[in-house]
Amino acid sequence: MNKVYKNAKEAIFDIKSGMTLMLGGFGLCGIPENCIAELVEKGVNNLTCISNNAGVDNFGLGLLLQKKQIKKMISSYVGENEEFERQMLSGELEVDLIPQGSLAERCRAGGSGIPAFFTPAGFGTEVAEGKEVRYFNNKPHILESALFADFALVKAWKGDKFGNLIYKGTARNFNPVMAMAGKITIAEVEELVEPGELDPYFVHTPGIFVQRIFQGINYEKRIEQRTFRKR
Amino acid sequence: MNKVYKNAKEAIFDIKSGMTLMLGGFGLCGIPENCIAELVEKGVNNLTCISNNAGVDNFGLGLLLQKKQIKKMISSYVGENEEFERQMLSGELEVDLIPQGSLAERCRAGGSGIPAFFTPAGFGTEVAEGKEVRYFNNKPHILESALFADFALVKAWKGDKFGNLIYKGTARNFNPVMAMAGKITIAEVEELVEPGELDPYFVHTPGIFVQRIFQGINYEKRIEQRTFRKR
Amino acid sequence: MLNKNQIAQRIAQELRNGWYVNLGIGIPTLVANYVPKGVEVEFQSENGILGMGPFPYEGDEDADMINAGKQTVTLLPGASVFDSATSFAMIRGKHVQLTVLGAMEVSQNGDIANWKIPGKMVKGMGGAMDLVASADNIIVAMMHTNREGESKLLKSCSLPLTGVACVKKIVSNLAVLDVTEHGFKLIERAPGVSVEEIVNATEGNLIVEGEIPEMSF
Amino acid sequence: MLNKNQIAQRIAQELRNGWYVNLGIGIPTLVANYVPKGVEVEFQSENGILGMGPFPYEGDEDADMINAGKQTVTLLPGASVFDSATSFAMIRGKHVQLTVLGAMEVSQNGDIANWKIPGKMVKGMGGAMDLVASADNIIVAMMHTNREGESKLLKSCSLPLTGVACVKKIVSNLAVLDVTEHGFKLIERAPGVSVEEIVNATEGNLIVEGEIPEMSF
Repeated sequence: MNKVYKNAKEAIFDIKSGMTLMLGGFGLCGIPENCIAELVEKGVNNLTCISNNAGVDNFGLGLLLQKKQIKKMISSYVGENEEFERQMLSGELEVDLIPQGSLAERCRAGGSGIPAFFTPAGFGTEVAEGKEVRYFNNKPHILESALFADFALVKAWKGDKFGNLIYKGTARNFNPVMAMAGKITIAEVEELVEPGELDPYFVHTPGIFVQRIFQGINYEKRIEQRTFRKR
Repeated sequence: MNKVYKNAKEAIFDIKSGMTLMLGGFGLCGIPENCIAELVEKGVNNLTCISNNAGVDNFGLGLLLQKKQIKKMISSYVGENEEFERQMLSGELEVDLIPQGSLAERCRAGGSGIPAFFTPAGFGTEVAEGKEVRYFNNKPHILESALFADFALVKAWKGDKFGNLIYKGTARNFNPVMAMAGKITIAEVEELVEPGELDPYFVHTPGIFVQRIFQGINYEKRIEQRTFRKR
Repeated sequence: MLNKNQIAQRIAQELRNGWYVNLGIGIPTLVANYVPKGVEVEFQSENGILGMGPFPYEGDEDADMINAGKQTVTLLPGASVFDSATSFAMIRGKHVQLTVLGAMEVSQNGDIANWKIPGKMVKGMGGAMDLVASADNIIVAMMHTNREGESKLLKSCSLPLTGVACVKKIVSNLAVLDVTEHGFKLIERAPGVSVEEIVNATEGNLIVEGEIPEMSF
Repeated sequence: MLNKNQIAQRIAQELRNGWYVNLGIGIPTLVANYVPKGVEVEFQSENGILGMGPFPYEGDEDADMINAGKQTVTLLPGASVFDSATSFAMIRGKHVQLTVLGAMEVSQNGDIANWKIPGKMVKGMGGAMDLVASADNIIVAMMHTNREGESKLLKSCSLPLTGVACVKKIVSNLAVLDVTEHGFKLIERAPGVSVEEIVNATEGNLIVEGEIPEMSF
């Protein structure tokens, strides 16, 4: 059950151009920094990236956008990124925008063997175009399908050699549901521990959802909006 | 946000005959003992009970069955209970048997605003009768609908006054998904603590799903199959 | 005429004890500063917080603790943190009693548009579509008119919709309005704003019945 | 002829390194006792355990730590505990590589019946329907015939089904059989059991090709 890889380079060795990736994180919080850096280094392109956001111009997924490695983004919110907006409006980048709750649930569904479900989100909007509408309890719902990825890249706080993960604060966000939906899920963690060190009653992502794990380095953990009170 | 009630009697004061209840637990593990005892005491009947199991003859939901307070059971596995089998085979008790995974997911769906979803479980069996069948990826799936309850009765290890809950070991089971699906969810806990005592990163059931909470008493926590090794 | 803080303050008067409340980015975020005395509410942030507190003290900012606007925040005692699917289970499952969000346009039947200007601006809907499709109680915080002075309270929205027939109440810089079967119903005027000004700033059908009180704080 | 423990032991030979395995109640539970040396697997119990260990030492039994058979169990280092929806997300989502369960009947196309005898016995399907509908790799542990000596490996099942065309392999007290397009294919004989005995005990179509080896432990 030892799933440990040495570093990002070794863990993502078989990610190829044209593949579909899920990347955890909300804004720049809880993103797989090491894997993203290695994808830039590796130069794979034509990627389809499923991620709630697209990073900022010079960090997170913005780094892959700069190098034009992304063919298509599937996201819910892509503000805060001028290069993204430029590529999208010029037609260089395909973009599929999805309500945030539907995005999360579609990832969970992909990992849970649920091919489709009904949700009220997006009825009567562009999002519903071409989708089946059905009324439940007199309220319209649309049918949304499961999402899958060749690789899911997630970032956790601590993880053990079996792939069990815990997340810190709101860095959890999309990471647990994406971990479920990857054909191969790669977890990068701030601290790699021995099996038995994580409390089994309080594991966030059970190891069964994780195929590879490595201890990341040099986390920048950039803050997008530093807001504070004076003491 | 103080949701604390004094005891089971006060917490279930408005449960009435004919209502639909969800009850957490798997076998006798993690069942709301105090609430069940009080339902017996109160004598409400014609209940529809959604619970993975039906207890044993003289404990758990078996106590309500003895008193014929249950009109209908919605469960996945009802062995280990002779009175149940007698009432069912004689037609006194309506029984809706549901695959365990579909039962859990239907509760979660009820609490999550998802009115229906597709699952492969039960295709080609009695369970699929009258249900829509659709193929995804060449595999048949059936459409299952969300479950709801007037009251969900759950049992947790610790809880705070805001309704945040954590569970011990496998006593978690159906409790978190049923907590989500109750119009009113009543949590009984072994230990009631102050807000701030539970680690916010490791709460199992966020308080938003719980409307009432009380500290239970005299937990028997009966073991159904005591299995052990010699030292 | 209300400024942004006053809009937030007026909305805060709608809070009720025991409610779970989701505040959108912008003016809605400010509502948290005006919770009336004696009213206890918990704020939900859709990136995964229940019991969100104020900004941290300077130097205590934690990159791993942000709200849906990506701002560094804190947790209050009794808070909990969870994943995005659980967060939207709360929202979609109607466990959140009030949603406050901004809008670019609202129509007289309660349609809302706030995520896209075709060919010009596409930020995405974020969690807004889930919020407006599910919440029973939606208050929109917005300016009554755009920079050119054109009404943003319309007969029908011109921009791509975020949700249909969902907005229940609007608090603008000029007025409080309910969205009713027959259109916008004027409830209160902002201090110093006349009914006529509100009529002129509202393109959609506006119902004015009897004396319209000035709002008080 | 194999006893229950030997059936479990033969099934254990099918385990592969790194697999997550769900063991049903009865004979399947015994498989955990025979994991071959050098093979690391983790056992999933559908009530919410990954990394299930052996029974506790006498006196250490914990009512809050049971398996799907309601037996008191322990956790191994690296285990995790979760709710029922997450447990079946693992199962339905094909994260479990092998499911071993019992059966009252199996048909030659891989249908399985194990949850109900109409008018007589209704225990319910528990997690079996989810398991058989989702698992790519299902081994059935069963007796080849019932107490009356009638075959339980049939042309088609007479009892209400648990799942259709899902069983891949059967290990009975008499033989190991694969379920193929053309019916049951005999792979191995139990020690001391002749091909003829197996033929006689099998009502469904049985394919016997070449020499059938005796199983070894």
